Amino acid sequence: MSTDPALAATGTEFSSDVARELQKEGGIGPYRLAARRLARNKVALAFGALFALIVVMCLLAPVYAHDIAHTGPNDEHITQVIKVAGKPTDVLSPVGIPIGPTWHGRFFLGADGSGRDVAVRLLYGGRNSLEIGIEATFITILLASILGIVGAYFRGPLDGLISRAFDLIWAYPVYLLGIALGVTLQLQGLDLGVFKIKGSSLVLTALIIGFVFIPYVGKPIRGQVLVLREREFIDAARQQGLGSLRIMFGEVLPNVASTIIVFIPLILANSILTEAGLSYLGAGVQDPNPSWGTMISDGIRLIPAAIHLVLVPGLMLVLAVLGINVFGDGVRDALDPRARIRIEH
Amino acid sequence: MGRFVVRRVASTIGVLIAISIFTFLIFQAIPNGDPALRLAGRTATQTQIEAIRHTWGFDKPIYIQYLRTMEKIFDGSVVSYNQGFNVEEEIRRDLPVTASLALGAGFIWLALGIVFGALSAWRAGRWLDRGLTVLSMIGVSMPVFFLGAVLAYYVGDKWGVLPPGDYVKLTEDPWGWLEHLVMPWFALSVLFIGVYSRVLRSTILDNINDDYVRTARAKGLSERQVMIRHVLRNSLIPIISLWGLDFASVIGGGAILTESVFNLHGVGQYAAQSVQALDIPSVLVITMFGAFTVVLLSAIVDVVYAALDPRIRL
Amino acid sequence: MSDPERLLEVRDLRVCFQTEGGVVKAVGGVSFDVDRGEVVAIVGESGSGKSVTAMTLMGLTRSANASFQGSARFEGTELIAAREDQLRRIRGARIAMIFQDPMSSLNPVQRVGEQIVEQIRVHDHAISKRAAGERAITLMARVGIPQARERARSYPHEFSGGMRQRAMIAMALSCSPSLLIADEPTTALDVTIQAQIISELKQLCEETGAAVILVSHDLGVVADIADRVLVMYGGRIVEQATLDELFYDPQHPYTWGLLGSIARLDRDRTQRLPAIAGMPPSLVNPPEGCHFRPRCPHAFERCTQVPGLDSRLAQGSGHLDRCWLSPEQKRKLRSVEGVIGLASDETVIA
Amino acid sequence: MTRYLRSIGAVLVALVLPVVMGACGSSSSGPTVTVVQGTAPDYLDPSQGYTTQAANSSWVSYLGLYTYAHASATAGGQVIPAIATAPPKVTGGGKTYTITIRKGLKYSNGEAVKASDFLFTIERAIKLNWGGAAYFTGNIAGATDYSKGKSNTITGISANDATGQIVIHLTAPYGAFENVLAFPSAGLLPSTTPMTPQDTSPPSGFGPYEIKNVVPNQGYDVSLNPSYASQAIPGVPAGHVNIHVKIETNTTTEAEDVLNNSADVFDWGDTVPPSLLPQVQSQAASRYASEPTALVLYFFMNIKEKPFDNILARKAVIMALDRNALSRLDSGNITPGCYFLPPTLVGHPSTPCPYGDPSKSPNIAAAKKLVAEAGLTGYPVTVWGEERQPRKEYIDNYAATLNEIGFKATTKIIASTQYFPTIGTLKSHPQTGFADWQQDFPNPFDFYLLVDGSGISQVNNENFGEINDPFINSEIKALTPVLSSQLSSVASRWEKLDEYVAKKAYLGVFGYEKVPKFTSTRINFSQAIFHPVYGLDYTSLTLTK
Repeated sequence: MSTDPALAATGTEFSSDVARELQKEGGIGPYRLAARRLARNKVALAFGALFALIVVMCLLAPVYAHDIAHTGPNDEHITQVIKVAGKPTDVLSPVGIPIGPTWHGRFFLGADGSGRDVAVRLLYGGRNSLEIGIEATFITILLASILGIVGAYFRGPLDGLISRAFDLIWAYPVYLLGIALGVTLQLQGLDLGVFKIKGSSLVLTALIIGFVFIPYVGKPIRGQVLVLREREFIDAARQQGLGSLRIMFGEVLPNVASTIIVFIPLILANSILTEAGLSYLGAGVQDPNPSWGTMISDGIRLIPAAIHLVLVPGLMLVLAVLGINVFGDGVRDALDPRARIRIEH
Repeated sequence: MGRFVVRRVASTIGVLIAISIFTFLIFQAIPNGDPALRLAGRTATQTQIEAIRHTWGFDKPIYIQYLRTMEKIFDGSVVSYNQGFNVEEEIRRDLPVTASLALGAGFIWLALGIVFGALSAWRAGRWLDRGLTVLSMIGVSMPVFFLGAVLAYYVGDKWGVLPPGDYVKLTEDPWGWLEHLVMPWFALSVLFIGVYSRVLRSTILDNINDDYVRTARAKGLSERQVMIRHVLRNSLIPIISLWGLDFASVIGGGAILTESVFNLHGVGQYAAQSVQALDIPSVLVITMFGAFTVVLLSAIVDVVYAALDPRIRL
Repeated sequence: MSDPERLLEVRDLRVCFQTEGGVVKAVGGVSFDVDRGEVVAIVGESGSGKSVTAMTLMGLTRSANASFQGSARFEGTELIAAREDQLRRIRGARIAMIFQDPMSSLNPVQRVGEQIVEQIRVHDHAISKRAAGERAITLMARVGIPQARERARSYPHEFSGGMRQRAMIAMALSCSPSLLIADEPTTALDVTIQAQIISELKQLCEETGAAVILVSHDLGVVADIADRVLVMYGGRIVEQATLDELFYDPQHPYTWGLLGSIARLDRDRTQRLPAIAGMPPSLVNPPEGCHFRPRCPHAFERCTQVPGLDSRLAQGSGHLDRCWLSPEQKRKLRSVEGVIGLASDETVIA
Repeated sequence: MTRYLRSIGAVLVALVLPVVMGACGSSSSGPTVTVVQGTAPDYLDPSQGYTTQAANSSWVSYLGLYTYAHASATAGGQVIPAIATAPPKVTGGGKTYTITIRKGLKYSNGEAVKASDFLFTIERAIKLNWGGAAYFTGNIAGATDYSKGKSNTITGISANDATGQIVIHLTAPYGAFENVLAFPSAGLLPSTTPMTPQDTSPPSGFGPYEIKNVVPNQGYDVSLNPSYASQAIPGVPAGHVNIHVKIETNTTTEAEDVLNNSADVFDWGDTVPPSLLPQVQSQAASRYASEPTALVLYFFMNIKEKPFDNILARKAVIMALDRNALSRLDSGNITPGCYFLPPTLVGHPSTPCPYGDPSKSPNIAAAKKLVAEAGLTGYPVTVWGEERQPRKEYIDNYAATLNEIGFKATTKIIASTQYFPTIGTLKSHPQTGFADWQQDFPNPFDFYLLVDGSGISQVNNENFGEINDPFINSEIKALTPVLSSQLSSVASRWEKLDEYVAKKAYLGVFGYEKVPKFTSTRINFSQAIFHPVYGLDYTSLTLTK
């Protein structure tokens, strides 16, 4: 690539090259530059704010439950009768059809098939979905980075083993592996020696999702490190007598950091979607804990009488994931204008 | 080419063996997971359970059980725990459904992905691009079973435009086949259209700045010719290979959610049902079949890739 | 304009790019002429605006964030303001271009022969595919590609660097253009191949009568072929002269620096080659006055005013420069250790 | 390796070829009606099938020595002779059954029905591990040895083809043995039937129908057996229509199909989705009914484990159960109740429930007081449940109730297939959880197996509460030998026993399942019989026009 800034002809590319030039001149770090670029991307910021808003709303779930809806996420009001527009109405009709949105404090978004307040469950469900998404992302990113870097750095049999393991996981369809692990592990929980995870724990679902996505991040990181390790500065570090650990995490890691950062929102969005999918297939969050996925799948049963049970959590899920995706796209544009990094669904 | 084939066959066999062992082991971890108990039913006596254990070979060590199951898979005689059906026949029967879903959806998502991606890149930064970007972002943010359920409700039940699910055989009722599949095709495609249009857009924007594109302009080619003959053609190469892998994963049972929500008796739904029923033989065969299609199609993709991009050596 | 020998007249050409870092004034008022059959070299370092100038003539810098001023008349057609379709008829047919990196400048997934055929057929709709193919093979043979018939079916990556550049030349000459713009045609090549390519290029242009604008950062390359040289710095022409004038009587301190940094056979190899100290100027916020001022060891107060591109030599020849120093001062100052060069604080090892 | 490659190749080739499955035509005359089933039968081979979906077809396709009367309600629980000429002659203190078969009957494949086919049929059901085989091996002398492979035949059965006489020796008197003989799995099969599962092409049998054209997980035909009409058994009508069973796992689609007449019969094993119920009740009132069944729903409480070793805790639970809420979770398909024996069965007590009217709101306050009294407030309880709608909803509700009355309940939900094997493993020590029982045959004895102290076993346990009460045990022992046909004579004793169980608060019974009888307008609804054991009777289906 030419270093002559004016050589590149068209818009986007041109600007990024100039930025690189500027950065050389002015000594602005790549991350500050990216932050500056991101700050100019109003659409990405708006969607990021949308996501933040959803997060805040979900965090405020206990307040809403306690002060406005006066019920918990798992409290059932099956045989209760409440007043809607002055008329007493069953929360759950004798044949089990839940009340629709009342647009008032109690049952603002209606009740679900077990007479629980949908609005309250929506917020608590969001907490669970987000928690799983964040934990899964953490697991994926952590393990994928370590495996990718260590494998590519040392090469040899260790790398072979890691690559084969990646291939193995990668050859499964995501949901098939997810439900296989989900169904079997939920029956027994997971005993990792030091700590035990109960079958009904959210962490277990997060762990499964995190595990499934490892190769999708690990492979690109490994590829990048394979190139990096041949570069001069790594040689130099080696000749200085730096230890492998120091080189891997002091020299290599910072150079793949932008790739890792780009993957974070992608994996977060995909984890949340996968959680929903697994819950739909009965291998995700366990009842009675709500999550957006379980709420949708419970709601599907009551279509067509109560489409709101599907629409409410579904739209919330789409909005949250959309927020992450658009914001993440902005982050990627800012860090990696050539958009070389992508993930399979 | 010869070496490529040998290498690929070897690695395929390796992956299949590994995947079968891994799948088998996943299900061994179930507590009280003795399949004999499930098979025997609630009122079975100890004698009966013993008998079942013996006939199915559950009294043998795990590796023998594994080897016996694999042997049965190879000679095509493996039957499911649940109803004793021949698993391979089941897959063979489910495959036309999955293939119908994959072919139609694959065509739609490839075509629309290319059109949207190309338009988006062509108008990069303009309103059309922004609109398409938002659309594709919504597409990749949409859980397919949510979209499917909502579509089935509105388009299927409420407005009655299309049937809300099920599969009709192409050989029996071609029109019904099409009618029943339109919604699943669309629902399954949405995510991929989003992904493909984004990938194509960025590939095009990347290639647009390549030197050979400048050369093409300098030759006096019109903008359209430059875009189609050089930029688009070169940018499609990675899309085609992506398509091969995604298509393979759908064929191999990856469209679990779509098949479930539209009640299509395909490989994916069979997979989901088998896993939930803890039916090890079926799950083993399906995962191996899925992995095999993925590995096979990725090999084909590599060959096609090499044909499209002469720089790649097999 | 009325001169039939005059092929190209560039007048006060300015090119700006809107970027997120600010407005980049890539070319800041450039004027020059090219006569038929003449070889004009544009020399300068990265960011001097030489490539932008060359590509702007072809309309290759046009984009949403670029703006242009001034004019460039080529064979009676205004290029800068031309509509895209007008320009397209000129590109490749009347003005052809050769780029720096022959590897990336050829479409990697198209056969070399096809790429030449494409060029021929886009300007000659009547020619059959087969005939165009034959012509491509002839052209390839003519630029010195052996076994041209077979090689036409090869892909660019199967060619060596020199062969690729030959293929580029064959492509460029395929429609017998009257102007060939060669943008750093040999930079990416081996030194031994460089000379070959340059001499072949020269020979081919003489045969076809095409004029050449040779863009290079390397005065050594230019020396073999150019009739006239334009030295650019910071988006402006700082000196314009014939090849001999420039080499034997350079007027601008920047030119001295360029000359000083050429590795010359008549110099001791072990001797240190002086490079010009400092960074090229920012094109967003260029220094006031003479752009070279911050790097010029001879700068004085007057340099904060922009010197015009004038003839400052007694003879009143076409030898123009942008430096306030008097010719006498220049003559004195440019001699460093007995050869032409720019006095400097830093030196690098060759 | 080569073999592997070849077989994969073969699979692929076969996969690529278009697969055209057998079309569902029927050779027999008569109109065809479509039955939609939400769940495929477990097996269509009668020697294996055990689910209601399987029995629905097989009890009219494989007649045994005895069968049930084709009538609704309690009348349908009556065992009548089918291939046997008369009720069995029971001698030897209830241990010897002598039966003679009708002469000249022919299977659908033309073979003659022989007395020795009975022996073959029972052997085959044991060999193929029929889910209820314990009814044979547990009762017939020599059947256990046969199943263990110690003997080549069942020594307790002797059959004389010439006279048509069959003598069965039991290991102990067993009053419900006639019911056992009426199982579809005891439906006679020709001795030429292979000793291997025949699920995709079920064997020939004797009966009004025959099962054909099986496409696994998609459907099968239950066609009129053309040879039956001429040799019809009294009380077993020949049937009027051919049946095509279509598997439709989406119950909404299933119900819609029947509602808009694109299918004719809704599977009684499924529930009409609540979202469609209002529509069904308004648009199809004349062809929809909720029929009571002998399926009891309860929460077991382990009396060997704290806190339910304390009767106060159990009483509190029974008082606190919100049966109306539980019913609404099942679209209103539960008849609230507190007794273990369902109302359709002989032995269901008529006295009021000991701990409050089950159809009224629960007395939470009193229950809470009881728990506090027992000093169990805050005691942790794990509630086991199965991952299936609405059963997991029951569990959520139940756990909430437990919490309300002072326990600290958490749920443990297990995949449906694994649920009963898990809680049936004694060492899992389930404290409490969901359980149900659907009768195998209409005899209270069939229910009391589940609370029989001698029935507690390490695996496959059904007495989840580990109830081992001497009074219950002795009553069961005393009532076991009473023949089904004399059941009414001991009705009051069963009632007493059932009241006792309720009073001791051993089982948290919350009600009995109601099932849908739902047909299209094509079907003559009022004449269609809803059989108490096998559901909608195919032989009673007729078209309105």
